Amino acid sequence: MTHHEPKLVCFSCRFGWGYLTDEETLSRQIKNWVPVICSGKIDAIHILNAFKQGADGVLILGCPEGDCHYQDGNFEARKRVYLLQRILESYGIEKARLKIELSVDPEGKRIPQLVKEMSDVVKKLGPLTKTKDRTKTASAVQG
Amino acid sequence: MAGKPKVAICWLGGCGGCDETVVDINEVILRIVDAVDIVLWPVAMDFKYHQIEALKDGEIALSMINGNVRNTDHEEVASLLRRKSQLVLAFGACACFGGTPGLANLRTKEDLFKWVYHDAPTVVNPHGSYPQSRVSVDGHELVLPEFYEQVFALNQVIDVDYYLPGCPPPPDLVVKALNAVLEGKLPPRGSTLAPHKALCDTCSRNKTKPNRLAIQDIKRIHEVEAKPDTCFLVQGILCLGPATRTGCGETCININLPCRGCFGPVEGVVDSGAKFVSALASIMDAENEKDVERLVGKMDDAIGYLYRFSLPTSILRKKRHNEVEEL
Amino acid sequence: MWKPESKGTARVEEAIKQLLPPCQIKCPINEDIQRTNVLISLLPEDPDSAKDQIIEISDYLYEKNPFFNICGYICGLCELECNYKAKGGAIRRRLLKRFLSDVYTEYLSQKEEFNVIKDKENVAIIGGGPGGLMCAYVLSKKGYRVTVFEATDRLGGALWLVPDYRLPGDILSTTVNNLVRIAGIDVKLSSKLGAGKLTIERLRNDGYRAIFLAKGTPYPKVLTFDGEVVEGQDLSGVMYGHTLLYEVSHGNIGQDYFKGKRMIVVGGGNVAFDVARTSRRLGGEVTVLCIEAEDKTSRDGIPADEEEIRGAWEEGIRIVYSRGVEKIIGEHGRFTGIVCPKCTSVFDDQGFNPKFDCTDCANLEGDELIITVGQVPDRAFLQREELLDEKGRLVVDPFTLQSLRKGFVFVGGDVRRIGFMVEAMKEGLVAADSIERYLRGFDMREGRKRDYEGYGIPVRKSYKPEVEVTWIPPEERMHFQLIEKVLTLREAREEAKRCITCGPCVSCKACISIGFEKSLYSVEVDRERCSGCSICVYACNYDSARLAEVEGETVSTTDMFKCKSCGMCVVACPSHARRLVDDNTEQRIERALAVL
Amino acid sequence: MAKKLTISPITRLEGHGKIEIFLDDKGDVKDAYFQVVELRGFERFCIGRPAEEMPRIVPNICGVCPTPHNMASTKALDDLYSVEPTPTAQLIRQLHYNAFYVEDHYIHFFYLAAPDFVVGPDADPADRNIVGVIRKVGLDLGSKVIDVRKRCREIIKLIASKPAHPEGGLPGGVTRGITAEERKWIRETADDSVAFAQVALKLFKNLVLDNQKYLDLVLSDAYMLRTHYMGLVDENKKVNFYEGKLRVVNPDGKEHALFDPRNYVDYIGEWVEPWTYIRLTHLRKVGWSGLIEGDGTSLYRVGPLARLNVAEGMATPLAQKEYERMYDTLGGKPSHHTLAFHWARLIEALQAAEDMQRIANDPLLTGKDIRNMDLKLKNVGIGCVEAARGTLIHHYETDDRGMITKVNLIVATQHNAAPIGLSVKKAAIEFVKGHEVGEGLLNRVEMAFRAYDPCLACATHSLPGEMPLEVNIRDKSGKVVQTLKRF
Repeated sequence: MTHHEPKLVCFSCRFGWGYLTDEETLSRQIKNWVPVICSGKIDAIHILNAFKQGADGVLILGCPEGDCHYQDGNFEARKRVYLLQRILESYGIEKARLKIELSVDPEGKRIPQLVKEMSDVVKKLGPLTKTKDRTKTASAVQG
Repeated sequence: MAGKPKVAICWLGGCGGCDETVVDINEVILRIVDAVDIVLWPVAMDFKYHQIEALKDGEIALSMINGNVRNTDHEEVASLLRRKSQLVLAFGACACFGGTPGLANLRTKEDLFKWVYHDAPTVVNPHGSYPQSRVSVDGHELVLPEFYEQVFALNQVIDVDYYLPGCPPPPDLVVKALNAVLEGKLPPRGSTLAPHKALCDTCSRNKTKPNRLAIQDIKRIHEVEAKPDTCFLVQGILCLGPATRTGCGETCININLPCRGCFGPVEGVVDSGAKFVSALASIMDAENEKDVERLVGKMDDAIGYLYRFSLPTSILRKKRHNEVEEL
Repeated sequence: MWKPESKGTARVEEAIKQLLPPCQIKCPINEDIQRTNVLISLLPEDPDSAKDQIIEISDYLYEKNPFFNICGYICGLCELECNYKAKGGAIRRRLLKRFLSDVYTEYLSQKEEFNVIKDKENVAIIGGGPGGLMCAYVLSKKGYRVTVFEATDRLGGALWLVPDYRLPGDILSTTVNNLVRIAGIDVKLSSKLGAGKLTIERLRNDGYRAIFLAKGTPYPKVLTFDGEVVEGQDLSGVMYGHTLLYEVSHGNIGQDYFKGKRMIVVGGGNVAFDVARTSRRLGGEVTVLCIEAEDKTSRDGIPADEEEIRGAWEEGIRIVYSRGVEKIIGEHGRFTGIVCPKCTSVFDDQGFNPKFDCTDCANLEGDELIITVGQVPDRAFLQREELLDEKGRLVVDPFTLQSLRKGFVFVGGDVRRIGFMVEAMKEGLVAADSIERYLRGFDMREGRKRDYEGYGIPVRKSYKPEVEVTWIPPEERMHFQLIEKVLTLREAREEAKRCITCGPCVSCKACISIGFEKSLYSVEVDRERCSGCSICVYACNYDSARLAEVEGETVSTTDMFKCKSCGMCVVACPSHARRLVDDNTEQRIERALAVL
Repeated sequence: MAKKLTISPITRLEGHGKIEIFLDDKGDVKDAYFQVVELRGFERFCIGRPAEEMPRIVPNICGVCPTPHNMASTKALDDLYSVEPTPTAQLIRQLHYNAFYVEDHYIHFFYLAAPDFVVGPDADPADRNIVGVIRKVGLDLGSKVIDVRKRCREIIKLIASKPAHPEGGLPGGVTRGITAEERKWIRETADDSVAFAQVALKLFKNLVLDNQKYLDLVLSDAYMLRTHYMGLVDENKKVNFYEGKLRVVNPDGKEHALFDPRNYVDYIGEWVEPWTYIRLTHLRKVGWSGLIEGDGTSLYRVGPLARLNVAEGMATPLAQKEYERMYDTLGGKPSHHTLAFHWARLIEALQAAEDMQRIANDPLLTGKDIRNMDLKLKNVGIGCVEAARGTLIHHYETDDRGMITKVNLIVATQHNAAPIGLSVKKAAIEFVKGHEVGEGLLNRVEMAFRAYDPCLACATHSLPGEMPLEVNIRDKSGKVVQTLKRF
């Protein structure tokens, strides 16, 4: 796992991140980037699916506290993340693999940086294998 | 197929509670017994196993299988019944979602064995013995079935036609299901033979929800004297009602305990736990980081609440193995 | 008529008629405040790239309101109804427009003329103030050949009475001059209707098929007490406020004109304070005397704006509340002081009807008395043109502004009822609409009535304080330069971001115009799945998601009037009972995850 | 040639529990192994759960006897939070518990044991089931069985939600009170249960005791096993299902130990064998003796007969009379006659019914004070009850937030696992001679097995209990040369 490049999924709030830069340009710089109208629109299902699909980390970029165009979508997102971190840990997925940042960057220049920073962290944690729907293992263990 | 329709009732990794329920439909069962030919029902009557094998494929009209799949025996029986049956009904929470024992997916097999046969305070094990799938004692070959690394729901090892959730499924739904089969009035394959909506729909306490449901604090059931007629969530007590299929008859609510989700996800939802996270987050009255941390901190064992009966069918299925076991 | 499970758009159009954010309802011309607030909040940090977008936003505003930049200096009506008001101060919309104005006013001179073929009738507009120009602007854009007859030597009307330290003359002239250029409006200056041969009849004969009369109020109101004109208003040292302002704006009054003089300004309106603060800047020791009470919130409270009063106070102007003027005292034909009895009440159920307690009288000595208790229209002219009734009141349909005496004449603006600039503009709009209906032979009333319903405040916990408005300190502002600092780009963005966009999406659509969203998705509730658990009700911050009894069962519903299509309820719903019609976010996420 | 008999549940390829009997070359029984072949690891995956949720989780250990698990767990919470349940709560719990005892004991007796005695061990297999029993005893009695069971389960439902998965129970109390209305039908159920218990005992007397052939069978050496016994007794050393001290008597009936269940670790050891998933309990102070009976054995038995053997008597008058009659008939205490488990079971059902009656008439039953909220977490909680099949111990340890860090469970069938193997072996020795495997073998062997009402679900914390058996006779290669079925 020394050479693996972590796969990150990045969701970002349109009102806070990269709205001044053309989406095409940015998505060329950011792998698996999904801008959404509000970070509060990201369902726990989406995040868990990302991990199921083999993502090594999920980064959510919401707009700054009190700036949400829909009043509190970014807070909703944060609450979900904190709850999910607990659950992920029980699944053996370190909480560092799910991160939310509430800030603003109209040009979106920082997004690639943040993704990079997070992948460095995740890299140390090693890769997460895709969840297979059927995984049998060997017979009774030897003491 | 001539004669009465053949029906098999069988347990795999179950506790027998599901079979007890079938027994609980007392008088009805007698009528059913008249209408069908029960070819297999371990808990209540004798039968010959090889008779099942002798049957033609698809000769059994309906197999009601309860319990989850944890070892080779389970899987072989499940596969055999699948082969011999036209319809397979996943009966009860374990068969449908893995059930409470599915929580074992948070542990490795090694970890299980180590405690049970080595660390437990009462264990006396000077030779450090562990059960073996094959062992020879005084030259006699003794065999144990193969124990899987994780718990599976029935539909993860064989195709399942219908689902009847619950721990155990309530008698009235069992009767409904059986009648539906006998009268051939079945919904499309893959359906769950229970209401579509969430528990709140039938819960008498739903009316007591205020206009805006806000959770300021999360309470554990032993910490408070729950009001017998007020929505648990309103009282800050986690209740999975909003994310859990109704049909159970609110048996737990009726004894003043919150729902823990034995009926599994509502129609159209795959991972009710995840869905409940989103829902819960929305009603948690916490905007600043501190409050969020405080509330989440109060949610000890989130996964145990949200996936009490459904871990093996959750999106992530089981604990990741590429991390060190704490032994 | 409205069904909660609406598929959205179709019915949403109806909603436009009905719902606006409170600020836009307060604004007489219903400016698109919310939308442009959002756009301003998204301006780039870099000033140069911001500039183009500022002009874009301004062009959009200009379409509807060619005076928006002026509003940025002197109009803050909308702020009075902001939902944020109680929560840390209204959104300073005026300052935001003022911010745009700094860039846009400069740009105005390069702004291209609208190209419209002027193939419709001739219309005469009497009066080049905001009301007249607004009407001219609208009609001209519609292809009417419009001529504005202005009595004075410049356009702008009463706006010129606003002192430069609030509204610089060059801003005003740039605005009005470019307005007529851009909209292609003919202007005849120094053409006073009623003076000489220029009569309504004459205009009629010259081929003007309709006339909008917006002559404003050229004359000051004389001071009265108990219904009687107070004597001594002819003494030397007594003048009328609006005369002073007029002269000052024409630069006819020197710097230290009132140096060392004890000035008494009578009146409690904004104009009175303009006068007082102008006099102060001309060197006078100023006392403002008004019959109204200090407490603005009371029925008899002083009408002048908070900011005016504060400004005056800072500048060392003394204010005497709740006193009227019973007598004006003079010696040898020169004013020396006034006798002011206590005013016990200003209004009663009949309206303005001040009561005084003459046993409690104060004598106020002074060198100059400036009476600023209001202005009046040119009654003689209206009389001559037979636009008044026997009681001397204008006979105008208040709804269409059509004269009941002469059908082709429409009357509006201050001449009809004194009000704020934007109220005159509103009358200009109404007149324009009426004139078109009149000339096209349409029904004069049909479909004009609009009942607006304001929006409640969304559920929200965190609020930010309003932006600091900075004035030049009093000791440094005793001149006629602007005293209010303009917002910086950063301040403007922050202030605009404060806007909680409480209004309906359909009257805004900012997110669509900038490509954040494809359309306003409607929310569908699947009754087969909804258990009525009411979690969506909490998730919704707009009181849109609600529980309702539908066919005997409790299910959640969505009020598309109020829905913002944010999808918060969709995510929160534990039963997948809600979805956003046509929203492709789900698919976009799935696609992204699929390639992992 | 040596043969291997596999007695395994007919319902499985291998099954949840099997009995392996090995013959020597002479064809006599050499060894017998009772294997339990599954495991679910509740003890592990309950770690991390909030302690107060345990009573709602552990019933999944066994749906055949979920109530004892729910109750032991709830009592472990009382201990964990060092709290005394309110008097009303105590009554409600015991009502719940006795109702379970009545219905469970009858299920076992009529559905599983009765076929052997009522219909007869050598009767046509096709008749030897509940249907046959009903035919013999009459439909009235038959439907009465179903009726009593049903009504007792109604009581369980009222107090603890689903009978197959009770959820009630909190530290210091119960979740729900009883109303005056409910008391009415509870009382009726109790009265009818007492009446029925006496009918059942009469039936047993008529059909078994008055039948010399059966009585001989009961008293025969094949069904005799000399072991220690363990069970709960109250302060008067009377039988108690719900609480008390654990008493152990040796094969001679002398007291080996009397201890607070909280100290079970000092007295009970669990031996691990590689050929079974079940841990074999034995008396620690004696030390693992291996699979032997009589003096020097470390094995003990639990369950109905064991409880009566360790007690000085029954807690209720009617049951006490029956108790005395039984020991007179069996020739004194302790009784080592395995088949007497059935008799003891019926006597216990009577005590349970009588106790229900007492509770149903106790004014405090409908009290409002159902919870003691004075909780003081002390990190360790041990709860012990007598499950229908024998002593059940739940041992939890928690962190300071009351989250489970350790779980140890000792269940009835575990205690009996080794003795079951021995009993089976003895029966087999009796009936397998010189390669001759008589037709009667399987049922004889199985009767020994069934007397314990072994619940393997509990035993492995995994699987349900009563199961039909089958004997496969295989040659060395493992090929089945003869199959004997259980009926």
